Amino acid sequence: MIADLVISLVFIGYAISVLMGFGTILTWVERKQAAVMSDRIGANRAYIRIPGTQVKLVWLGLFHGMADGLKMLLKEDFKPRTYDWYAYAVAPWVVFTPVLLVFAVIPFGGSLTPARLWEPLSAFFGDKTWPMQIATLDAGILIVFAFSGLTIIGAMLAGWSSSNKFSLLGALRAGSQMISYELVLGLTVLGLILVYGTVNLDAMVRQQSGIVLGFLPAWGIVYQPFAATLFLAAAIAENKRIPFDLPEAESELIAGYFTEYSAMKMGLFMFAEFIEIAIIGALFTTLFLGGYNLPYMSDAGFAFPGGAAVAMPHGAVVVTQLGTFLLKVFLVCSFQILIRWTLPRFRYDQVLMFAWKFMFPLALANLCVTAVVVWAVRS
Amino acid sequence: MGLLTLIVVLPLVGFVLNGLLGNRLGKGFVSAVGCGMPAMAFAVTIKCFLDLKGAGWAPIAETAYVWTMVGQDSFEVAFWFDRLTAVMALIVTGVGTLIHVYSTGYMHEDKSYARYFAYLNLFLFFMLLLVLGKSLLVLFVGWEGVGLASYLLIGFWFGDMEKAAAGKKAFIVNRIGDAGFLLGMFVIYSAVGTLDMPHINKAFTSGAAPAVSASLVGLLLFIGATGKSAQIPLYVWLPDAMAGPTPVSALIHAATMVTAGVYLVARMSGIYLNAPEASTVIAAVGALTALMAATIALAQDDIKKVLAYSTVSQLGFMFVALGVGAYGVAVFHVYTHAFFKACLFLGAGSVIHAMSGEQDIKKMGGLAKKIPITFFTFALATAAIAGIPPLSGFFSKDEILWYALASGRGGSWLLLGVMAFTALLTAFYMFRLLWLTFFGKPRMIKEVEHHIHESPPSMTGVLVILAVLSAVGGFLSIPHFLEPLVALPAVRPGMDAFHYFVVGGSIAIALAGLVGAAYFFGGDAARAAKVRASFAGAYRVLNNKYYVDELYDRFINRPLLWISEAVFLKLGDRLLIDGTLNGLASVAQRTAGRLSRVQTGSLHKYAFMVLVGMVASLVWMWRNG
Amino acid sequence: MDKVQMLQVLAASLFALGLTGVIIRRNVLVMLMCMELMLNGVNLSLATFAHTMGSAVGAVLVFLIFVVAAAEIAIAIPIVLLLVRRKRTLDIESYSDLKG
Amino acid sequence: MSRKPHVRKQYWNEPEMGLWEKAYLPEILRGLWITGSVFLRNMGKWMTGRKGALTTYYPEETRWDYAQANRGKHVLTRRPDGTPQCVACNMCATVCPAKVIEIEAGFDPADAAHPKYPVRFEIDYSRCVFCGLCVEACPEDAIRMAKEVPNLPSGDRWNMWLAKEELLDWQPQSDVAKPYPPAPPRVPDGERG
Amino acid sequence: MTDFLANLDTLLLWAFAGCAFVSAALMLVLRQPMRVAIALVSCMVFLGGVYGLLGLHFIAAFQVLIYVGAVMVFMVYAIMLLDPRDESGGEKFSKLLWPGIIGLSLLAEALAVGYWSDLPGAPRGAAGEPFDMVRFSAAFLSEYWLHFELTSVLLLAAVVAALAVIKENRRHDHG
Repeated sequence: MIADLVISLVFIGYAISVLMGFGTILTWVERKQAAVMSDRIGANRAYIRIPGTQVKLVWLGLFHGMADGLKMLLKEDFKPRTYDWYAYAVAPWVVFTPVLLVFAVIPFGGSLTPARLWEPLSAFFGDKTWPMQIATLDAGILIVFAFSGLTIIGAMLAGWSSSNKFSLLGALRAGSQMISYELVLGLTVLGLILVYGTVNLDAMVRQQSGIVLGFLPAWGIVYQPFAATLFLAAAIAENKRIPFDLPEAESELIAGYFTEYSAMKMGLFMFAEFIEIAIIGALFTTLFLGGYNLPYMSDAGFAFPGGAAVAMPHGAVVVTQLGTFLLKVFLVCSFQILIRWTLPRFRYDQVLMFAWKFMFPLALANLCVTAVVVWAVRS
Repeated sequence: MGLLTLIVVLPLVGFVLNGLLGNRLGKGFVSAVGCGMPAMAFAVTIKCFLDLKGAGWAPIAETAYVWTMVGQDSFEVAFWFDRLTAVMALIVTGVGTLIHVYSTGYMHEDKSYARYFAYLNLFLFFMLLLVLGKSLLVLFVGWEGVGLASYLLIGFWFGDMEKAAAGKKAFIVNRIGDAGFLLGMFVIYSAVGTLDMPHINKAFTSGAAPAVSASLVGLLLFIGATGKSAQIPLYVWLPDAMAGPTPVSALIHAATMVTAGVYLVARMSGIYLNAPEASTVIAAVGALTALMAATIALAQDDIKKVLAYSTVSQLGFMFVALGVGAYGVAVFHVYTHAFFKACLFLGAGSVIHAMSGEQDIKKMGGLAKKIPITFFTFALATAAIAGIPPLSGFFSKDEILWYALASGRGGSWLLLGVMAFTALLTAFYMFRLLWLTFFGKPRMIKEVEHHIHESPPSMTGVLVILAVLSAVGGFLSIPHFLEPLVALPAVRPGMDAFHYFVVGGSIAIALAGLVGAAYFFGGDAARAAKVRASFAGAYRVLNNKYYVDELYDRFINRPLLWISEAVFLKLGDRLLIDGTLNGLASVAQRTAGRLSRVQTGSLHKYAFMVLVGMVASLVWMWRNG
Repeated sequence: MDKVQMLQVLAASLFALGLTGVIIRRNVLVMLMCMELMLNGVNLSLATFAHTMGSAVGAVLVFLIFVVAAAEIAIAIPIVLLLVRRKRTLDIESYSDLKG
Repeated sequence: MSRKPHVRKQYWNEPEMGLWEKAYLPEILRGLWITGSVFLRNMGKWMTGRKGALTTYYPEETRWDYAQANRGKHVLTRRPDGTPQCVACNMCATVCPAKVIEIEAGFDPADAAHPKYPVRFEIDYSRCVFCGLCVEACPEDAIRMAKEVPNLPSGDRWNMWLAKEELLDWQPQSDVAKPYPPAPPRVPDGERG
Repeated sequence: MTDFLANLDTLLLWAFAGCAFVSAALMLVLRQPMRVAIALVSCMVFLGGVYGLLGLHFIAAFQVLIYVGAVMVFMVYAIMLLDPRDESGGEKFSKLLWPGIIGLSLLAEALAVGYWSDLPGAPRGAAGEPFDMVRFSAAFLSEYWLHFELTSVLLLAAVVAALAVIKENRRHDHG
């Protein structure tokens, strides 16, 4: 019982630190990657001076994220004279919290047996094995959608309560855009659910550990390349990033629904966006890129198609899986940033048209084709 | 997915692709899909046929999926492939493919090209469902589906009110037959408890089902067949159905769909073998239809109308064969008829194409030299339908005549006489058509004459193939091929001697028709005009199709209208129902006037009433429950 | 009072609160939301029974109620929008046109 | 309330999208390929220790392609005895359009030829526009502009004030245009450092 | 400690239930419609928590997904569009405030009487085994498909009705 609690706390701590770390680092990565893509140098000036010396740790400007956070914390918190301070105050949290909660159902590693990590631990943990996932729910993917539905409310509350026309416009845009794309998101994932036959994310990842056609890893993207594309696009639209950043389009709406926010409240919106990049990365990894699985790797170690095998101790396996997951997530995040700095913004009517007249039918068609194929294969 | 399912699904895929994407992707795509899918279906059918042969002719059954379960009975979408199905499926896919190819030439200028091919593929899908279905239910779905496709295609040029009306007519007349079919299905289901056709046949032949229902079922199903296969009294839709594009007439209204009734009766032969009364009715209706349609065809001037009545007449032949228990022979005639009638229709289409849309044979003539390929194929097919040996029509018609006389299940001299006379008429009006169209002096307008040209190879090629098939098709003895499945009836004692008499007679009849037509319509057809003048009254009756449409109008439509107007509307509806209701309503109104004070218009009060009611009922429940 | 009983009581009180809300509030939108609350109460009751009995019936009903609620709101909100367009107010007392 | 139907204006160069463009994905992939390949190329350079950017680390690194005529820093010339040539006449300060020069004049009775001299001569580089008018205005050829870059970024704007001491680093040897004062006596090549 | 952990579920359940009740009660007294909406959202989310603790995870997910993600978003949208802050002058409660409250108390009493007389408690004896997504889906699609279909007809009707209402709207715009 207590062991469960400890493990849970460890996992929660890991998840929060991973998310926060991603949130902080991505703010820097975004700028740095944009710079490298456009032949610039990018953020490179923030440093930490070791107290008492003149040694400045620059580390390629890695501390910019921290500097940003600090800046936002210390800024003055301007509040508009609004008619609903409560909604105004609650909105950033409604946006921020669900984003964190989504990570609860994402498996970030295989299974963990503390006793096999280090012998003395067995005194406390026994021989029990835990899946590396905060909440092993049979409704996994549904939870993700449920929570992402919550953020819509937050955005709309924020825009409405700011008593600002731009904010209101941003909120209206956010509402309709996110609902439209959530539908597409759900439909694309349905195809995947058909393929895997489960909604449990951990089970999905486990099914992706094998090999198809002799050499390809049995990842979701192999089965559903089309759905993967649609999913990524819809997820980026959910996150309101370029090319779908109409709710906060700077050139039209200043900052959209959070125009009237300042200091850390505004920081929460930004932070939520960056964490959601990581969440999308994690989801995409889990659903389409085999999660924590490396090709040819199992709990025992590597087993290559040729017959060669490398045994690995439990600790190494755990670390490899954690590392694999983080690396994949990071790569997907980096890809999202690449998209953000490549594509121009849609027009607002185009965004909704795109959702309803292009992606929705495609997702539907994908679902139908998948259903037929799955039916044909299974029967 | 098994092969049988594949056969059915392929045209459906074509329908979906053409229907959804056809307009965007251009004619090349439409043609490729529209012709490719039936061709693939044909190939798969051949594969199935070979499998069937390899399996020693044991029927192949395949369940695509379970549609629904009601109690213990499951209704499956299941397919069944035996000899009969094989013949029908090969005809449907083979002739269907050819006609698709022909259509690419014929419909090339039409702006609804994709829609046309989508409908055609849809028709093929339903037809295959009909032919391959294992249970009556699947067959019925196909049955209704081909009706729908036929409706869509007859009314294909729905901008023209007359053509749209023809589509509606076909649809509605078919519904009457379908009502009989449905009733038959209900009776079967209640008697046998299943709709699987092999089961039903077994049940009836083994006598497990009550014998009294066999004739009833047979008649009810036959009503359905009269609708679809254009027999008296429901044949009136078929001539009007010529409003559709000509390839459609060839495919649906000559080669495949109209033979569905024949197929149904042949498929349910287990019932009819035990229903002599129903069989007699079938034979009688078939003979009457054949005779009547043939006489009408004598006096028609529209090239497609002549062919349409000829189709009705030939269907009558098939039903005579069914009525005398020679099911295999009926299917044989279906098979040969599919070739030569498709060829005739397509030839007619080619003629119409050449004549820039003109269909009146009085305005044709002398086309033989201008469109030689069409002429040769048309002439060959005409000879085939007239029954000139050794063309295919000769064999099947001869068999029908033979069994009309000799079958132990209702053959008689009277039947033979009627059928022989009809055959003579057939030969006569077909050669009349040939003569008026292709020989003699050109009677068309100058501009039209100037434009006459041979059709593109996609059309003539198909014509040639079909002509060859209708020439040699008769050498394949379908009745003996089907013998293990549906046995031929025993020959009446003492009739064997007449076999050669019948053969010789039928040859003589065919030649007589040829000679007669040549005599009357040769040159400028002056002799025919003389005959027509002396029989003007009869000619008018025939030309107006015995006034059947008018009779229907007078004796069915008007009384119905009168009854619904006078009895149901005025007496029943206005006086009885409305009167009662009005009385009640005025009472209610007065009461409501008082009660309406409760209606405050305030939602709150309504909700409060709900609350009070809920509390009251809860309290009552706790106290008394 | 064990947890099942507690949840049933909660369900009942949610329903009652919703009904009361419909009676005593004037704003159309608030009344609509109170109706949603009533539906939620029913849902909770059904879900509790489903949990207690271990049968899927309750859960199925809950699902159907979800769908019905979504349908209801999809019609109700446009109607409210239309009403407000006509009379420029959300006060339900202004809409007593059906007074008999 | 009648609404006019919205008619979108048609332009003469209305872009026409083919099927390929309408399919979105291929074109998007093409764009991603372009940016991605730039990213990877630059990243590869960074990884292998080369520089993967066109921009410079500004204060630490200056561009190599400044124009020959670039004059980015003021210098005060000196007399042979080392004192500034400036006579604190304030002409440069007067003509300066950005008003960046501040001179505080001093009086030196010991030097009869140049009794006025600058006690303080400061230039605020945070505002200087490098127009060169001060050089034009100077009657004494006391201020010149050198081929340098004003490499003065700093966290504190006061660091951008340069005082007389920093401006007096004129090296006559390097000034080919006006070797003034006269070149010192030639020293053999070997002894020059 | 172990004791506490064993009861953690129950404690959380009570806490969520209490919060849901408080949110629901707040709905009656808050003036601003948007705050009522927030209260309702929080009530629904807490109910979702309750479902989760009961082991009905997917119902919890759908509670949040459909109620909050769809119904309440729509509601918030409507509140945003209708801009109800202008009617701050209106009375908050209807004329039936006191009858309503009395009715509520009556209802509560009736329910309480009924509850304490014969309401079944926790499962006694044959406790139902918890059913998972798979079992639920199977039951849903095999036994209750008719209901499902009927509901989808209802949904279709709703869509049509909503469209009709909007059309009405348009017509008035033009006229």
